[in-house]
Amino acid sequence: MIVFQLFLVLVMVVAAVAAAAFKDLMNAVIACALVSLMASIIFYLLHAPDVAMAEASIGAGLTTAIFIFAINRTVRQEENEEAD
Amino acid sequence: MSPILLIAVPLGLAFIIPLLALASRKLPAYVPAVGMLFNLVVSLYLLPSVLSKPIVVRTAGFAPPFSIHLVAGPLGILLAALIALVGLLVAIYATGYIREGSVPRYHALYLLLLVGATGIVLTGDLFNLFVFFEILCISSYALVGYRGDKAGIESAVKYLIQGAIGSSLVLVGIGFLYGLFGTLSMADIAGNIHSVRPITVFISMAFLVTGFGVEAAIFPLNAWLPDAHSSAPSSISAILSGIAIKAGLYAVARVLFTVYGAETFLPFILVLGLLTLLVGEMSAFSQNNIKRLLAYSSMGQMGLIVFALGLASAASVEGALFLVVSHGLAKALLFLSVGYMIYRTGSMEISSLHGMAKRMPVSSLCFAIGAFSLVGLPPFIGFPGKFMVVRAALEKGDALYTVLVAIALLGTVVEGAYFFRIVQGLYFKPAPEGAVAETGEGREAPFSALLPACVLAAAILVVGVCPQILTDYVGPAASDLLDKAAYIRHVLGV
Amino acid sequence: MRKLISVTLLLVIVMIAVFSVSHAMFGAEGARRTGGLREDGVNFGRRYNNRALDETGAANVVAAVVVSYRGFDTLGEVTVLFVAALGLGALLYGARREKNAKEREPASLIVFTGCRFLFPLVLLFGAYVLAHGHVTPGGGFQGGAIVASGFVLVYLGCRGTLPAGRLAAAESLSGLAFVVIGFIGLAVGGSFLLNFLPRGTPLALFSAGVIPVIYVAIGLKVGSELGGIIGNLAGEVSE
Amino acid sequence: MSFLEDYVHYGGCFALIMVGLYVVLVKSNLIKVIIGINLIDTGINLFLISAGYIRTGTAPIFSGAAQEPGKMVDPVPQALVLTAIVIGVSVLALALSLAIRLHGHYDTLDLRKIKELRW
Repeated sequence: MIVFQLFLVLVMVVAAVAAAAFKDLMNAVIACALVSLMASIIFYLLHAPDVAMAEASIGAGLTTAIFIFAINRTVRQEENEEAD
Repeated sequence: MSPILLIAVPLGLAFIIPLLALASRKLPAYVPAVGMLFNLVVSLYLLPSVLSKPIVVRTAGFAPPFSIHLVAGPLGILLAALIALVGLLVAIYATGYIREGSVPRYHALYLLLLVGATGIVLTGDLFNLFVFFEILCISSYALVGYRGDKAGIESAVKYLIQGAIGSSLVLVGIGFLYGLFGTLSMADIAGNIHSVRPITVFISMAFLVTGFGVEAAIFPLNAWLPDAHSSAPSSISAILSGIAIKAGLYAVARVLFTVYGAETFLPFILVLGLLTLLVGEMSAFSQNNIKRLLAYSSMGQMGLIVFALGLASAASVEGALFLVVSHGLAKALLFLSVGYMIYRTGSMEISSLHGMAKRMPVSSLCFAIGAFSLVGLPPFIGFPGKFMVVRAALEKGDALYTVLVAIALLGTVVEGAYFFRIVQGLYFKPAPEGAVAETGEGREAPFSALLPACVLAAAILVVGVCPQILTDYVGPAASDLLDKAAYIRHVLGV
Repeated sequence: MRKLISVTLLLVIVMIAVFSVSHAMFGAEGARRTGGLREDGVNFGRRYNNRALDETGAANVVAAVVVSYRGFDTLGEVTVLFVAALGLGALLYGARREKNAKEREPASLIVFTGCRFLFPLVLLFGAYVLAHGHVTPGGGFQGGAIVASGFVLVYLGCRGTLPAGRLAAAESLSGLAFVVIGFIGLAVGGSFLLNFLPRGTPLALFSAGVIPVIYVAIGLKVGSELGGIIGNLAGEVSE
Repeated sequence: MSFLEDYVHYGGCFALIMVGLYVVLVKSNLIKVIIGINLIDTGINLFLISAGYIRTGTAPIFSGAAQEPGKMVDPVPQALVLTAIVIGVSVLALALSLAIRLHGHYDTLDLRKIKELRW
């Protein structure tokens, strides 16, 4: 059980770092959805089924859709960072 | 007459606005005025009865602290009345001023902003405070960008990013508090606050004060303020400067004084207030854009109010509350009267306002009254407030406080300098070339704009001449904020 | 430089946070182990778990907390979503036309048919979730979000548009229903959002008094608002 | 092992909040910043739920068979998080609509290039 939880947390954190690192915003958004999905499973394991449902439908589902619509109407690539 | 009507009725009216918009284009514009008129009447009716004992309102039929409760004390009802008064006048102003964009949505958002502010000052539950805070913040992000021009959108983005981080910090603070105490009622937390190590409590306090401080524009957290207040439509600038930052400050003060009773933390607040004051006034002095100048001046005034709160004696808090009212009225008046000047000239440069007194005499007079009141000249409402703060600082009897209040007065001198410069420009400088020649430019603002401005100016004069009207209520309100034991006793009924 | 400052700042915050979580009495787990301070009379969670079934009749304690004990929060929170939907509409008001100019290619027949087949089922599932919030996990927000994801399906698959007028009407009416239920409570028992209907037997669909009614109103409101938000962002709402 | 079980969630949520804050502070693309805000929100939600968690507990739902109310996890943080999730989505949607308008004005989402007003 603890191993499973540890695994979920690790995946979540790695996905978050990936969301921060990706230059392609679409990839970053998908990584973000993965974070929400992992969070939702963790919520379920923490005995919060209501929150797990809400996070899965709103966090992982609708948020991603909203992001994708917005990216469609703007730009997809993050600009390169200059050294500062 | 339950104080919950102050929140629920305008909320219901705001929900109706989209339906009304389907039926008629003109009708939604009058809904905020109706709602705020209702609030003004109810809060003035409640004000005398809460002076002796606050009304604690339970929701869902469970006794506090086990459900959300409102605490309608003198402070809350006084601020609710202020919000309703300024909100009513600005709503009347906006019926004529807002023409472009999605007008019904503007009015619904505006009403909800005021609902959020009213909820903040009335609630007795920490998480409920957060929810109303979010209503206030989110509607102001949207309203700042309402016109959709470059500056508006950009400052709304800035405001949103900083505000979102601020509310995240608030939520973390609430999480820490709930983890420690297992309760969310402010009175309940306040009663148990000494049962855990001070350092643990301090951490949650740091989160909460930083988070609410973003909205209150206390010194290091105020980067958004000049942009947001200057880029918004003038009616919204009036509400943001007059009401929204006061609501943020109320949240900070309530958390500091009532929940934590943080006496040791107060000198820090004092210094922060002084810094805010100096930064605000100095930046205002060097501005050429009239709305940015007014925004920075708001920052300076907030600094003075925070300074007075930091002194934390009964007299100084009374002075601070007096300043809250006076600044709310005066700054709303300034933004309202300047709104149509900008609209007519199409420029926010101070130089374009020169000679305005000939073209728009009533607006200019109102501007002058507001400016003199902010500076603190005697017959206006700003004077008693500043006088009370200075007297309270001197009463402390410490040389240090005397020096600090002298620095604060220096800020006032700077403020006087730039306001006199503008008023002099309005009255004694010739109008810029070609301004008068254009057709229709010399017109005075319409009646829907002059009426609120004149009412505000009259209120400033009347309360300035006989401040007793206000001081009767400010005293109990100050003790409502300072007397933690009485607050807990009233809410929990022990 | 900016990175360095940020990282140092973040590390400091982490230290502070870890320090305060490691407090022996932190959280419900800490409370369980140390006892003390949080008897039934002090701690929210324990009291609600003990008495929610008797006081509200809802088998799902979270639903009882969301709708009854902290119902005022929920009203505020529905308002936040309302504010966001309004603000989004106001902000995108001028910008709506530009991207609509270029026609999108229609979806393939399979996607189109699939969406038309799935859409009613998604709505039905959403309705089920939002109506059973007081006995099983779920409720207004979750059900509303599922309904809204049905709208996403329509935008993506069927290339359909939703009439803004009807969405706005649904939003307004469900919001009003919430407030009116609150006022009925105020009129009947002197307390806003009072549970004035009979509690019924726990675990039945028609139990817990006013909770399922409010949850249906919340579900409709959340669904129509999220649907409107998505439509506005996708540029698919017809005015 | 018990230590790990107690603190693994707290570790995860603080890591999320830190990554999110880092993104908000360092990145200059507006949509990236909004992603950061979203990560912070998720982290905070996890933090709140962890605060109400009891290791030997059950979900706070009565289902048929008699359950001990004393063993249930704390329902209040769950209610708070339901509210917080919806608030997070609201802020996010508004931020994205602002991003769309900003892109319409400047044709870029790079905040460093948008200097009409001073930052």
